[in-house]
Amino acid sequence: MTPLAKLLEAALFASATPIAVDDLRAIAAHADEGETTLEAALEELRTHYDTDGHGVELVEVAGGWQILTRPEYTEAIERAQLAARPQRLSAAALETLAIIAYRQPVGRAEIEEIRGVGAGAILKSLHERGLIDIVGRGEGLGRPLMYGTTPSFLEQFALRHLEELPRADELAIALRAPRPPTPAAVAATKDNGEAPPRAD
Amino acid sequence: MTPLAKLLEAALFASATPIAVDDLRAIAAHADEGETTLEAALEELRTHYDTDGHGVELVEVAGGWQILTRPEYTEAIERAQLAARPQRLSAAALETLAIIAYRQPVGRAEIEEIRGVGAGAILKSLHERGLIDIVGRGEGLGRPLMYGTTPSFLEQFALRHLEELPRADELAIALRAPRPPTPAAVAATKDNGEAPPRAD
Amino acid sequence: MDDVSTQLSGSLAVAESAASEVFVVELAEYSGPLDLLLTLIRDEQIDIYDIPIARIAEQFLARISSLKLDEAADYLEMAARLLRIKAQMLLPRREGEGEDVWEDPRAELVRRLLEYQQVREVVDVLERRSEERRGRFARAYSQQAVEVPVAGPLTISLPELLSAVDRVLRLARKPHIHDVVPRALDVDGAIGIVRALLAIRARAQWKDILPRKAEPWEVLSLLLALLELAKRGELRLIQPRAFAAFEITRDSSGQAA
Repeated sequence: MTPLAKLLEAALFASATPIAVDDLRAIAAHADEGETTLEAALEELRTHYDTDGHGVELVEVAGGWQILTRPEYTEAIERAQLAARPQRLSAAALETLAIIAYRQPVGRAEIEEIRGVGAGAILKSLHERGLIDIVGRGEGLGRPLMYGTTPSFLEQFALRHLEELPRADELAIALRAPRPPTPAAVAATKDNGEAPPRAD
Repeated sequence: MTPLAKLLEAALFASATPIAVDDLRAIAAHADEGETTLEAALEELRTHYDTDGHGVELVEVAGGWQILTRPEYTEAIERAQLAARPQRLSAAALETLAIIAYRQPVGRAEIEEIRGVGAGAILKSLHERGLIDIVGRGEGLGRPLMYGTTPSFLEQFALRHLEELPRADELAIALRAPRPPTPAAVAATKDNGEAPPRAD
Repeated sequence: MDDVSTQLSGSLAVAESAASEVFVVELAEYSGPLDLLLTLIRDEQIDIYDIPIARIAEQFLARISSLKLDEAADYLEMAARLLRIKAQMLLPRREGEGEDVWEDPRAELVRRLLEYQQVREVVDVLERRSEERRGRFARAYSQQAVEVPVAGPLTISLPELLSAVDRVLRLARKPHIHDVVPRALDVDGAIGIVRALLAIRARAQWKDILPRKAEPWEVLSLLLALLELAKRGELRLIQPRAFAAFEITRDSSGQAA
């Protein structure tokens, strides 16, 4: 490719939006890449993508130019990624889920206190995946949202009910010291019928 | 180009971050583009960019692959305000990163001990920039948070993996056995006089 | 950094007279006390294994004296350490006993300096790499994603969840044990002490003003006080000869309280 075509390729690649013809002209003028006109260079780039067999193409949009992946690949990529790679929960998400499973109903502050890191994004994503739900509001400042696991959580782990989870004292290490009694109000709002594995 | 190379080009073009080899393999497997192996297709794409004269190139980074603009176009792209370079990190931030990269998982106290200054604000900002993450809790008083580097760290420092950093014994000062409490060794060196501190 | 060092390589007095914002900015070039120390050692072409502590301590003090005092705690801690090493360097020889097992008081400092120098070396590598990477741009345009379900099929297993439980249990923070309250330095108090001492004595030594078993904050407060008073011209810090403890003398030209 001519130097100007290469420069335009780099510029179009790095740009978050289509580049207007005037801006492309300014880039070309500043670079001073000899005789090639902007039109010729754009045409060269487009032809190169088309005839040489590329996964991308140069398209004219709204008074400017842009490199786009060819439509036939976009979908293939998304589908391939989705199908071939079942999503896994991150370690952080699993830990959060574990805390909720064993201590529900439980508020964000308590989860964060146990894990030592913010839990906002993880709670959101677990909620979007339908693994947890808001089961009420706790006592105290701001009446915090309380989380619990959903039936879909049970399904995911092939559990009939929460009691099928091993009790904490059957796990390698005993659960930490008992916490203050759960607000009764919150327990009452639990709507998926499952009792927590242990009141602890 | 072979169909697989084209598909990979489209996939890599569509992504703002490197695509992990495993994910590329998943894409390739799903597409079932005949005989070509992933490695062959990547090599084909790289060679194509290199020999055919392109403004972009294919680079291996952070356990995956990524298309980037070639260095010679940096200035033109910045001048046209299509993209801006990320800010440089301060010396203090780089030192902290270096320590974390070599000693992960490592806690704040150890970092501060080595640098001789507080690390709280720097750790926060490195974390916000996605260069480090909390990877667990250490033993000892207060179960301190332990930090490690992220894939994004590799990406921003053009590293394929952590092993690309010089090994400790390759550094001019090859020190750092696990904290030798042996001032005797140093005292001994002192006796024979002129042990040069550095090679340069 | 080179021009800083030439400007500042003089005595405490030189640094004082030129003190102000300029040097605060310049000092920001040091990423910490070890960086400053290493720079001094390099500039002076000193053998890191045989550091002339007295000289280095003096230069170190000279440079940090231009820092704004409340920003200097980490540097002052190092200064206090240097002075302590300097004092220790004098002790064991007098006792004359056990010359063979004499532990160089500088050993720990040397170890830290070497360790820190190694970090600097890695930083050089990181800087090169990052510079290389900063000059290249990744694809910025993000195409409209094909509408896909929020989450694909999820694979998680009970053992995974249980090992997460186990991790949580291991990681769970112990109940609140204590709060670390940063001990505020009492520079004003220390200034009072120094002034009081100099009111009755024309000269004094470091050990005269330092309480027995002083806590770090007391050491730092006194050091800050000395530097501050030296800056105001109320006293002078003098080291009569190499390796001697520095002397604090009332500056007759200044107005002691």
